[in-house]
Amino acid sequence: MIKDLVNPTNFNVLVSKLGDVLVKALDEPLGYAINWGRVWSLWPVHLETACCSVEFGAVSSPRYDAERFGILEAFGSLRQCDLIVVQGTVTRKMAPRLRMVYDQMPEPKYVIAMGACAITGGLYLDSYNVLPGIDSIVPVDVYVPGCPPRPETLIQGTMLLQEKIKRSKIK
Amino acid sequence: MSATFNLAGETATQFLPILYLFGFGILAGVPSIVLSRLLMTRRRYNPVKFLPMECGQVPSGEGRSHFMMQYYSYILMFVVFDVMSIFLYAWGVTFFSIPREATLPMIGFLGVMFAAMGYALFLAGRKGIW
Amino acid sequence: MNTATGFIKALESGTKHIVLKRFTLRYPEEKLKFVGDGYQFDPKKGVGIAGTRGRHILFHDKCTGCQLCAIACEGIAEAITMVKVDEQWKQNKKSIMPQIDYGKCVFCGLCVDACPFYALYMTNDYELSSFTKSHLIYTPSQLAVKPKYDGEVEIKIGSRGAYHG
Amino acid sequence: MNQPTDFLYIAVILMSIGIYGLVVKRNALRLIFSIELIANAVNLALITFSRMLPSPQGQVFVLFSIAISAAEVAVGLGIIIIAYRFYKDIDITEYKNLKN
Amino acid sequence: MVDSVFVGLSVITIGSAILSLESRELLYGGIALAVSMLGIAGYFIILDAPFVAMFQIAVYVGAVAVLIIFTVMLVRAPNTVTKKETRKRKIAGILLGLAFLVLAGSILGNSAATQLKFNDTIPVFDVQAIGKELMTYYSPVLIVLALTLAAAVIGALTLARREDIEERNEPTN
Amino acid sequence: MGSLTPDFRFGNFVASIVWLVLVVLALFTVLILPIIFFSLFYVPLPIVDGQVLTPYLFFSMMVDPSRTLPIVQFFIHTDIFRAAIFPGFAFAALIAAVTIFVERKLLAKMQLRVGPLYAGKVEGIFQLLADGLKLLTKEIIVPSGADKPIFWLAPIMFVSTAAAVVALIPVASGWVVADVDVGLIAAFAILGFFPLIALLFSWASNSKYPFIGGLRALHQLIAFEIPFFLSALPVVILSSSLNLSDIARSQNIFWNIFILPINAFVFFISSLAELERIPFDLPEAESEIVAGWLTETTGMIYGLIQLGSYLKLYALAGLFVILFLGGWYGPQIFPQELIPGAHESNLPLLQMLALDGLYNPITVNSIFWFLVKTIVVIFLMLIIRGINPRIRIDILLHTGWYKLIVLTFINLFVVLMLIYGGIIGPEGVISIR
Amino acid sequence: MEKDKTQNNQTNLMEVKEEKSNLLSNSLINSITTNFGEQVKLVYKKENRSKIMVSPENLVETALYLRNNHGFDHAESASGTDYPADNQIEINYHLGSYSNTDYYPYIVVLSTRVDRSDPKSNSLINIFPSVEYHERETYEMLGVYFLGHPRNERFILPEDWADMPPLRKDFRIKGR
Amino acid sequence: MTSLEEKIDEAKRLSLQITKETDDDRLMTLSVGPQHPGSGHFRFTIKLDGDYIVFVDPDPGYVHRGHEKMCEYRNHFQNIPHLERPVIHDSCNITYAYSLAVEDLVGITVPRRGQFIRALASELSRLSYTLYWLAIYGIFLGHSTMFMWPAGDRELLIDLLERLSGARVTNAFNIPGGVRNDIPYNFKEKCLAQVNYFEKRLKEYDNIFYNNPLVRQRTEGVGILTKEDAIKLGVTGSVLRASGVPFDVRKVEPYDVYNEIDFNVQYMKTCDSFARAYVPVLDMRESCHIIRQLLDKMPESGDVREKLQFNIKSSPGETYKRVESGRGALGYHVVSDGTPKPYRVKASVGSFRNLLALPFLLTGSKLGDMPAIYWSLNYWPVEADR
Ligand code: SF4
Ligand code: SF4
Ligand code: SF4
Repeated sequence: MIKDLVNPTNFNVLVSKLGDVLVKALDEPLGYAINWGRVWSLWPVHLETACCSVEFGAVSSPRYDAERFGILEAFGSLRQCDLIVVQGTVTRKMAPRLRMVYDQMPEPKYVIAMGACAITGGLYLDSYNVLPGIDSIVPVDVYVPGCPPRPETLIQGTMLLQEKIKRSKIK
Repeated sequence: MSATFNLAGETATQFLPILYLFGFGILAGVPSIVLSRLLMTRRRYNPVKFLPMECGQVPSGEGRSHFMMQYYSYILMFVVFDVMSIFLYAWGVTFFSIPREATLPMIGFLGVMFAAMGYALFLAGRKGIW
Repeated sequence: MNTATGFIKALESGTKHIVLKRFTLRYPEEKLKFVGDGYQFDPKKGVGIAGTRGRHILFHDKCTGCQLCAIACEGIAEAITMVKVDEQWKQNKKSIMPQIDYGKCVFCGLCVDACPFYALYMTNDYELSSFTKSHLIYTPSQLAVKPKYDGEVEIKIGSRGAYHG
Repeated sequence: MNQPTDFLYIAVILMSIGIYGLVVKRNALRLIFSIELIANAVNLALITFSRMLPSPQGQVFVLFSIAISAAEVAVGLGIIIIAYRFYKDIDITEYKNLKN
Repeated sequence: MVDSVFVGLSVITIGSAILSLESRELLYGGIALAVSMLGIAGYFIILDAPFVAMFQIAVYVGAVAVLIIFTVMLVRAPNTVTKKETRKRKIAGILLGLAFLVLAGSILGNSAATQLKFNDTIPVFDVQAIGKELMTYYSPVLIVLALTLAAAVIGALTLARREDIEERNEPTN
Repeated sequence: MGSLTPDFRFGNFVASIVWLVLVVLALFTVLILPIIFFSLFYVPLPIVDGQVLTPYLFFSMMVDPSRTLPIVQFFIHTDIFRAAIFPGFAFAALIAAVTIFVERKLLAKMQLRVGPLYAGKVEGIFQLLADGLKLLTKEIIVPSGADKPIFWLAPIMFVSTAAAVVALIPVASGWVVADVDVGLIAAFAILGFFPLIALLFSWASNSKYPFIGGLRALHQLIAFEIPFFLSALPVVILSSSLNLSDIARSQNIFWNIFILPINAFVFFISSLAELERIPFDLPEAESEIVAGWLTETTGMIYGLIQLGSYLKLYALAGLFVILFLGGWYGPQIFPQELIPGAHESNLPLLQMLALDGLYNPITVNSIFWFLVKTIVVIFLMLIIRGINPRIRIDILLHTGWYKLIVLTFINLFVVLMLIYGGIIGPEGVISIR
Repeated sequence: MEKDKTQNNQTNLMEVKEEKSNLLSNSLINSITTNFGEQVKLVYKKENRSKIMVSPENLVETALYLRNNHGFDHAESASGTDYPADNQIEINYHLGSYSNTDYYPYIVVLSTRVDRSDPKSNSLINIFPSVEYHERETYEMLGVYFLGHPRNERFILPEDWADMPPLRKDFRIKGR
Repeated sequence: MTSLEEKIDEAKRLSLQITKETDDDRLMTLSVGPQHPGSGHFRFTIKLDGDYIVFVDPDPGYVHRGHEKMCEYRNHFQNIPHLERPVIHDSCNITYAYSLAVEDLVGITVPRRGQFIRALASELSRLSYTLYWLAIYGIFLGHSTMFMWPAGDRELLIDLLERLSGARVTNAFNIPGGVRNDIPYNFKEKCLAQVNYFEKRLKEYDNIFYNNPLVRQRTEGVGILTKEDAIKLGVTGSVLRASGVPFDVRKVEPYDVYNEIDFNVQYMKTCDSFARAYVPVLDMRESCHIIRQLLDKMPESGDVREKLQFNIKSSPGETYKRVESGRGALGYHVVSDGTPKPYRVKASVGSFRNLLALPFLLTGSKLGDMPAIYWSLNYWPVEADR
């Protein structure tokens, strides 16, 4: 009897129920604070898909210094990251890996499509190995056009993402 | 408290605060993990997520493989020389309260250990260690 | 001793940089100053005029709907589509003007080179990020708007290193 | 409680656990665990006597004992590893001839 | 208070000692052994031998347990409970252990040791006392110990060598 | 910066906070206070200032500020205060937090950048808070096939063990959580837990990169433990004690670093290696093994391990100060009285401000100097990070085993010779005591 | 004035260079034709470039000769061109020299034509180890099978590529 | 120093021994990439025996976008934007090579001022490429400051390129017939000031990186590629020059104005990772020198671009033109059938040629050497995949 009650699934249900209650109680007062934390601590995955990675590197260079926004580009493992910046072309070979990286990241996670290639395929509209945009693979939060986008544009895109996070619910 | 045996004597009370701090560590750790489990975003079921991370690749082979660095010998050496260095502390504390001649055996101890360490390092420096 | 001097030199060089001026451009508050108003093309001389290649600006009173820009772009990104506009211009009989999809455009400027009537320029505006794809498509009327751009920061080189200001 | 014998009882219990392990287990690593348990039981007894008598010599003995068992573990594990390489197993009944 | 500390330590020590032999996974056995050692170090502390206790922790947890756990990871025998450990053998083992327990326990219970009491009038031996003893009376043992340790480390290293791969002579700096 | 969207008003946020506080207060008075009062019957109450500290007295003291002082005084001399707040956990955690922030800013300065800027309006001082809040609500992923108990327990053990080391560090004469006679050895013994935790955690993750990282951590920590031990030996010889407070006291005239510079150097290098900081951050080498043994850490597990490692950083810097930099000794710069004349004044408020019995100029001075020295050491550790690359595992082992150990041995003999030559030691030319 | 002078010098230099390169290519071509006669065909000869066409059977021989006697020790690239009209695939090796200083600027295009329906060619991997990946890429992109190459397999394209080799002319890309 | 064959033999013997002894038990297969901080857009599988790498299998193609196929459907001008994408931070050199090839097919020469501006742009872009490469090399060795400084100083040159061409990296500036536009007002002074400042910064790199004993330890004597092996493997660029072959296309086969420029080919003879990491820095010094000469000798005025039709037709034939890019010789083999669109374009890129040295150098080295060797090969995965 007790064993039936206290099995892992029940426990998980209990935990999530408790979490729900807690979240409901805290959403108003703490939601702001937690979202604020998420806004200023976006750690991007180190996933380079194509040439836009050059400009992504420039974003964290001293001139543009993404660390001002709490964007640390020092994370090796995708398990600690919140943000994928899809840095350009996603080829057919890369697509499953991109999806895998997205899947393996912990919630909450955000996606920025950087560059014309990531948005629509860009230059490679007729290439045999390039996907026309990444919407079909991962849900995209912000589109940053350009080929490659200027670092300023990417920072602007990140600021848009921050707006979006601020407006979102914490769970 | 027993009259004959002062268990909560000086020694034990000296060490108790270390346990306090250990407890504070747990007090800081457990609630934050529990809280984060409660607050964390509900996971959507996703079979891939719980696979071990392997650079966006579907993992191949076991995670805990039967793997051995070439530097096993250093661990063996550590076990022995760890003992040695703590013996040295027992000597170091008493250095000024024992007669000078009494240092000689320690010099002998050091000499033997140093020779052993030299030979062991020579052995370990060779690459064929498993 | 080489080792020690190496470390000391590195340490000295590292600590020296702590007092140098910081190179960072504080982007949302400061913006770069560019050469001119943007990339333009002089069809008479056949060369461009140096400038930044940002988003396009379309002069409705000059565009003749000749589609040359769309043809140039065809082999690049197919970002330009000719769309019907409501306005009536006498040089533009068909009333078609380019509409640019910035989700595709690669800012190469070849369409500007192709336009024989000075109708298409590129401006200094680059802040184009958006939440949706459809907001990236700029219709001719959107393209006609001259973007406001007020960057005035440049790289300066002083005795304490390079900085922006 | 709080008599020296209490500590000695604990030592005896540990020792009998160690003996049980030595008899039952055929896994070389478990044997090493058992040996360590027995050594520790002895150490505990020694320290109890040292506190009881009182004399620091018991503590000195324990220092030596710990040092020796550390050395023994190093050698023992070295042997286990080499045996594992030959037999792919750490069960000592499999070790028919260590010469090979 | 004291009793509770003593009882707690006893439970931890003996429980993890049993666990170290009986746990299904060898790795947990290793961890349990380390915990058992920590328990013993706890006894040492309440028996006023802090230096020995720290020595115990540093050597057993810091070195021996690490080595053991490392070896466990290395060998990773697929069957930790082997078929050789038959029921018969187990019963025999338990009986033998119990026999020893009863024997030693009864000897202890009937011996003069029960009459002994802890003497808390004398000062606690600190490191100085141990060191003095070590340096003076026991100095020959120290040398012998050094030789033993030296022999052990060299022996262990010689054992761990691979004969089948000849040396790749690469320069280490 | 972008403005807040209309549905997010700061006022709303404040209102909801106020509401929450009201609810909590109500609950407190209705439910929790009675429970506390009932349980007080069974708890022996401490005696403060000659009176039994009943709750009634407690409240009356709260109301009358001049009477709170004795309570505070009483409180700060309890063990629990020391362990929880001042030289203990909260203090160390605060220093760790400040260290993280300073590290980011300092590295940024060295790299001609700005570093965190917008989180928290002024120079990004709340960056760490933001990171913490985010990590708190991040999903924790336990990889399939992971060893769950070890996976959950290891980070907590990491923090606790790091905190336990902090307990041994004295910040002023008598201000230490655990004044252990064998303090130095105890610190070493506790530090010996870290390789085990790293190894177990990496094993528990059931993944390849953590496993290699764990093995590397094990080898590295072990290789540097012996030079670490041995470099502190001459200090022990000179002060004839293992008690850290005694060791610090023995240096009130002469700092050990002037006599034993090589040992201090070896100790510093070894503690860098123990901390797994660049140039010894091999267990977390991103360009080789992703994130090393932290590869599978998510959310708060990662946060805890970071917290632990910065606590450890503080502990080791403090140990360095105690062993080599003369502990808390330094010129007296604090005045005898905080506010001159307040002591004799008749005004109760002024008397209170004098913090009679709380303000001890010598202790405050000690704490100040200890902090200054610790911060200098931490700074050095941070700067080293900025200018060096990571080294290779075999070079690292080689450095640890072949160079540093030999160096410490040589230095040991040098010290012995100096003592026998009558240069240092109790009867030496440069007398320490 | 001075400018003119430099320019004059320049042109002189150029002429000298041209002559030298002409000399070089002449000697190269001569030695090849004397050795192989009709088997090799000179396609073009430009400044510092010349292209020779051999039949697939003679490919290895010629390459060996070029390497041993003229010091062409590496291949800058190996590629192919599809000629569906001739039903042939042309394989080009751009051979350069690092060991012979005279031939530094020189590049010999060694080419051969194989049948398009069953493209097989001898691999030059034993003569120029540097062609390993180039040939593998050519196999993948044009479907030319290199006899003697250890790994005629997928290299750059996705693992699940099931279409025809993409650089064939009849592989149409979408929309064109 | 073992030769190529010996080394390969040794690797084989080693792996054979290992497989013989403990089936696959001993070896651990690690996948480096594509989501790996030490790989870039690339993946290679390595097999580890303890700390030693015994087997390497590169798996490129994560950014294969089919440029060569795409070229066949676009005319020469439309090819420029997509051809420069493989190495956007070295775009001027790529387009330079392609333009040279097209000009050779069409049979035109570029106006003299245009030639100078072209060379200027390509030198600036070479500098910016090398700095980016250096930044990554720094972070691969775990030296975060060495990431930041080159990445920051690179912005100086990017700034110049932006003034010149209007885009930060994808310049599309060198086109068949010349350059897109004339240099802007005040460019020369700015360029001189920034390049001079940049040259001063190079000394700091020596202080913090190249003379740092730890960097030396990690790179010196690591991944030795002897001259013979380098020639056999046909590597190019800085990798080749670090192995003691003074081969630089700008010198041996000067294109456009390079025969008027006075510069030395920098090479080193130590053949190790350090040499491969240091030769680019020497090259950068030379580049600064070249830029100053170019600015000096540039004609004050004149045409910058030969006017060509948009759909320019080239005569049938084929050509192979190469330039020295940041990664070494970069050649374009263009076949034309007389239509405005090329019949076949084949790029022989430095990265793809240097890739061959990767398994060769990594086999038998330590895991810790992997980043030091891998990135010293001056390899840009996007270019190799094309
Ligand atoms: S958008 Fe442009 S720069 Fe970015 S990946 Fe695509 S082609 Fe490269
Ligand atoms: S800039 Fe280039 S891609 Fe954009 S519309 Fe013009 S031609 Fe097309
Ligand atoms: S913008 Fe220029 S090229 Fe395009 S349709 Fe108008 S006139 Fe023609």
